[in-house]
Amino acid sequence: MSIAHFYALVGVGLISLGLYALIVHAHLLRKILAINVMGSGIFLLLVALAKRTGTALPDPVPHAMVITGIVVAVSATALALTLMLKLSAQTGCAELPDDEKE
Amino acid sequence: MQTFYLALALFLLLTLGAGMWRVLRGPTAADRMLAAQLFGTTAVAVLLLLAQASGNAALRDVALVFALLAAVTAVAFVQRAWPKQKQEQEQPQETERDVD
Amino acid sequence: MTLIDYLTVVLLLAGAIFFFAGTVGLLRFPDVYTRLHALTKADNVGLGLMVVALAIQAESWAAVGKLLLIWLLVMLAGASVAHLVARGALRRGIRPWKQ
Amino acid sequence: METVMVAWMFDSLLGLGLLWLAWQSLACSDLFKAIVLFIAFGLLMALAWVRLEAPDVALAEAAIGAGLTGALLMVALAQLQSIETNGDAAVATVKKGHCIRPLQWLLLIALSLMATGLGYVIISFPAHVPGLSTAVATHLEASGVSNPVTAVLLNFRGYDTLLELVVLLLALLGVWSLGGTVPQQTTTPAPLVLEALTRLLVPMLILTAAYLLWVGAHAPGGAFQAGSVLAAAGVLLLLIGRHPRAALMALPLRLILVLGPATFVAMAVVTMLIEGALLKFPPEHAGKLILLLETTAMLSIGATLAALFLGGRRHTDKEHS
Repeated sequence: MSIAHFYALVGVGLISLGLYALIVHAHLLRKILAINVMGSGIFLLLVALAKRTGTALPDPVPHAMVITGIVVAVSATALALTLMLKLSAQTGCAELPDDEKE
Repeated sequence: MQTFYLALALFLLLTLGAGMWRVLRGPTAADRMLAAQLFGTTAVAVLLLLAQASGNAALRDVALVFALLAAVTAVAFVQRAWPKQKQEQEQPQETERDVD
Repeated sequence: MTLIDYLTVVLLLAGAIFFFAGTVGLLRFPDVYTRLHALTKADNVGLGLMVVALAIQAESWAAVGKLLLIWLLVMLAGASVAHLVARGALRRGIRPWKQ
Repeated sequence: METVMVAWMFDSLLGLGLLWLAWQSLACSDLFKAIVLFIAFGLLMALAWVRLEAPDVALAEAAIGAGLTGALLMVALAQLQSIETNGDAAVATVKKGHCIRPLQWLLLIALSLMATGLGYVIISFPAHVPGLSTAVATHLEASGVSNPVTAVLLNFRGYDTLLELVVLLLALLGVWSLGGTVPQQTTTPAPLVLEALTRLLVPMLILTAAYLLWVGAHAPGGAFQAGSVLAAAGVLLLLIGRHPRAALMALPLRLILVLGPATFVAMAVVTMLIEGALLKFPPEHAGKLILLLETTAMLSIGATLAALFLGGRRHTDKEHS
């Protein structure tokens, strides 16, 4: 196993953790954190696999994609946080309503 | 020399892990924030060591950006996110427990 | 290893000891104010020693300047944050620890 | 080889630390603790990028993870708590942190199957694949810059970057269209030390942004990193209560916001008419054109991110304008 494979596996771990927390947690702030962890996992996977060029220089194309991805992720987080605040200002709590029990 | 730099970076990473205990334990928000501040400085040191070990001078720019932005999160905490009323009631008890 | 290398090793190890002391202080001191003291002082000296150690290895004067700039910025941020946290804690009625 | 072994120890500690921090951040009960752990997670991610020889990505992560994400989450949590304490207590009695119990085991099984499958695929990947690195390397001469990542971002896949700028703008439009969420609590007047710190840091941040933009042509750096650093300067000013005047918020801000995408679109149209292909720069002018595009993109990215931090326009702003 090379370093690239190791970090790629860590990326898979982060994706699974994030996905699990995203589904299980009811609080929206926690869901936003979970999506961010998932995103980081995907970025880690992309950049780790880009390292397998066999030369000193990794593949620059995934790097470019991840850089824009990081900036887009933070703006999406800002939008999600605003949505969460709007929802909690109107309903009084930052969790999605439980349709089953109502 | 390269091994030495890396070993030192590893050591700093270990102290960072030990400091994580303070984030988990607290007790106040300020304590957690202080630990995060220490992580920032440690990360700067690790980056400088890695820059020296790999001979990649660009990593010093990463350390520079870290050093510049080290204060931003802490300022956000002090100015906005530090709870005002709740802490005042809890905190004296917390200190007294520590004194005992 | 040249003399400069030995000097670097000594300075780096001294810096690492200060980092270690900072972490121990963060974990062991009783309240926010004492932890501030441990963290900022030890941390800035630790990073300072490491910066000096790496500066004598640096390839150009520009690199030395950049290293010193990083150190100054970290010290500036550390000192300001320490002051702000201590001030905020006092205003929120957190009493300093007394033996 | 000792070096390899120490490097492996470093990498495994870093990887396990990342997983542990993510887990703790998502599982712990206190939301503030979760945010601090997430900030620490961002710091370790920057170290991971460095280990993977992606200094460009590390720069972006350092600027965003250390500055913007932390500040955004902190302020959002503060506003959330002020809503919860001020709001109707009867409405807020929905049980905290309830989980979907019956399906949890099924979910756990499904996710571990997914993780195993992905892991198996990754292990079976060949250890050496050139990818697109050789293609980029052979055309690097014609791109006008010598940093391959910048070449990919601004030249080879310029249309991607154009659309990314539009996405940023759309996120801001979304935030604005939601309007003011909470009457933001008035920031306490900044202490003297904070004032002095900001006065020292903001010029340094602007200078660093310019440096990163310039150095991006031949070394790690570029518009996205520089824009994030610029946004951090804006965030710092907003945090100490220096809100821009309403006159600046109206037209000038909007002009800066669209400057980057507009320049990109104009460039795309011109290259389409002259060269016959979208964003195909003539090699002799490519360097200058990329610098122009990057400068406008940096300004727009910085302004957009700072505006995102400011959030929806508050009611008072609407009344005045």
